[in-house]
Amino acid sequence: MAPERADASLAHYCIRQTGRHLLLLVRSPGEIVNPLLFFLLVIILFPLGLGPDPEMLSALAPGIVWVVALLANVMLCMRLFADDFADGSLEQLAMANIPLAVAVLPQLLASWLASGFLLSLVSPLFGLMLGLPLSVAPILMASLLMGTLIMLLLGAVGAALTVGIQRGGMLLSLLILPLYVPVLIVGTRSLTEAVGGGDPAVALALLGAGVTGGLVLSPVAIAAGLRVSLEL
Amino acid sequence: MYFESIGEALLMGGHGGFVWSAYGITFAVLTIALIRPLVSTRSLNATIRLRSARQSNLSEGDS
Amino acid sequence: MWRIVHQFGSPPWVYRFCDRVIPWLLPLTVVALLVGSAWGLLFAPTDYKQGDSYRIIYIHVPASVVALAGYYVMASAGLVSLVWRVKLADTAMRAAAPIGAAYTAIALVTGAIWGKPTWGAWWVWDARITSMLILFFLYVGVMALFEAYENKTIAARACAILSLVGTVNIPIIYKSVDWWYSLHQPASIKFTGSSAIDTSMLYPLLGMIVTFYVLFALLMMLNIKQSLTQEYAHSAWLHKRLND
Amino acid sequence: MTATLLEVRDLDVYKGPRQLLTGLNLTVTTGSLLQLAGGNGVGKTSLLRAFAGLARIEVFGHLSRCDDVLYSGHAPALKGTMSPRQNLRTHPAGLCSPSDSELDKALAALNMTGYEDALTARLSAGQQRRVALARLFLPSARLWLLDEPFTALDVAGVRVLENRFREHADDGGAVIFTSHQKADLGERLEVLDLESYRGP
Repeated sequence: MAPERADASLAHYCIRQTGRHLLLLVRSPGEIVNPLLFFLLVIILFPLGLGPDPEMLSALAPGIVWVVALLANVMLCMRLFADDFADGSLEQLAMANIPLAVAVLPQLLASWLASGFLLSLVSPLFGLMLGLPLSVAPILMASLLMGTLIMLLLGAVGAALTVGIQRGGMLLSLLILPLYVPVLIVGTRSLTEAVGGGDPAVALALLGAGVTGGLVLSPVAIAAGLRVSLEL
Repeated sequence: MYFESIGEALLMGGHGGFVWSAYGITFAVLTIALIRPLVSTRSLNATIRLRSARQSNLSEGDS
Repeated sequence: MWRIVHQFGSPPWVYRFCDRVIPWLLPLTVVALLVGSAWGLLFAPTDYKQGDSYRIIYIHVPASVVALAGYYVMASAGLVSLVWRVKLADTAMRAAAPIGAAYTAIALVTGAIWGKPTWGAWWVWDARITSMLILFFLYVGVMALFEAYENKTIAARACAILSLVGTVNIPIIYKSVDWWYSLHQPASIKFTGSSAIDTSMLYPLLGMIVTFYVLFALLMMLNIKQSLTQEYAHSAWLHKRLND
Repeated sequence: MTATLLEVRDLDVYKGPRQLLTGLNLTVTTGSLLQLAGGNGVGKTSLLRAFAGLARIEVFGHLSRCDDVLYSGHAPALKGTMSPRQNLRTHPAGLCSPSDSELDKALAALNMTGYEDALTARLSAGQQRRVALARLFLPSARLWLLDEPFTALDVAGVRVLENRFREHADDGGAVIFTSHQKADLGERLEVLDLESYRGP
């Protein structure tokens, strides 16, 4: 029936699906801009709430940046599979003749590029507002780059399990916030070490381990979660 | 017993309030966890017996 | 080519097992609980440093230990239901979740009450207590997810997946909280460290830990029997069993 | 050469506590056209999703099928912000991407020429339905599992689709579809009435 085609390989499929999701995100910019806007707005709240004193702010800055990045990620995960579930694309993804755990990776990569990646690029600017010196910027960007990817992978598991439930947003945050605790602790630690002149290598290494572990393990859980949601 | 009198056991050198309240709460929670399924099972059994009793007289009635 | 295996597992056998075990295990556990508490409360000697408030460990430590073990019991039931599609494993998982949550709540409350006389604050950001708090939210997450689905068969599958994900993350959470705790808090406050504790204090503690494990099993059996009665209310074997 | 594409032995399908279907036995070979009939709520869609592998938790018994399957559900799986061409080229279930000529031929068969690059959101429901069905006119899988393929199609569309079904069956494929009205596919069509397998 369908003749074996040169571009029938897995790699072409993943590249095509990543392109598809990036195109969809570009075509509906709200999906990209929302987490970034949220990140900026909430960061501004802290000086207003805690007072403008630079010393105090820069002492709290690592924690603030990371908590806000975490919350932005939770918001992102609430909409992660919602549209595809509603219009039937998720069903078709499960019908592709390849393991669902692999088929779901392109969408995660595209979502991360459009959110976590951009967020970590922009974060030094927000850090300045909180008194984080520019010298810390590379560590800030590196830790957020990895941290947002881990949080997306973990959050996607919760998203997969709650996509079939109406008003699953609150439930999603209840499911994934406990899983975010280690990422928050290690991420904030890398920043505090960097600000304090210590050595952030250990924390960054742990984040790296989190990324590799997450990339290997969570797609399996995400695929299982999606199959459960597709049963509804 | 380690304490000379019940009064002293209750007092526990000033910490009695904390210790006994902790035990009280724990036993309260465990009792609830123990009683709830028992009561629910008993009531379910009652409805089942009632329904099977009604079915048997129904079958006697029209046989 | 892939295929689905037939479902197996026999509720009547489990129901009969619970029916035989509960009548003698329940009184035995209650007595053990009372004896253990009395032993710890009234007969064990006072701690020279903390005074009598330390007696709370006889319920705080067992509750914490079994609360953590309970999550793994729930997750393994979930694994069995996920891999071998045994409907009873779903029931066991659903039975374990609320008990584990209750144990975690007890551990948190008794920990807070113990903190007050010992460190003067109701809430101490100690590594153990913080991890226990996160464990509590993991339990609540599983129970909330189960309630969110109308179709309970599918809900059980979702909860099995969530509890397995939780199982993988618990060691990571505990280690990261310890790491966080070691940075911000000098290790002076050792809540439940493995400090060498005198045998006269140790035996009641071990006795209570065993009793809490047995109680966990008993509560699970009660919950399993309850949900089997609910689920198989219309089945012939239950009618026969209840009437003779 | 007729190969078995789908085999089912004493299949039970549940919906929560309720048993929808019980004791279903079925073998679908190449070249067969099978319609799943039965009233609303008898479990047509659930059974089709079980065949597709989308419903597994509440399905018990023996079910084995070939891996080369195309499933089309109620939802058209089309993205409004993309054109029909982009939708079909990057379809999530399509392991290989159709070439432009195949795409134009498929859309032409459903007389959608001229709409290849319009925004799908601006097309009418009927047109979107045709774009979703265009997958059947591209080189595709051997076993088709189609849920209500004839809905929202005009008379001409139905006839085009029926011809395609016959063509696909002659090419060594098979079609299993659910439908309310009787499909005009002649005597080759087998109709499986699910009422006779209804659970207790």
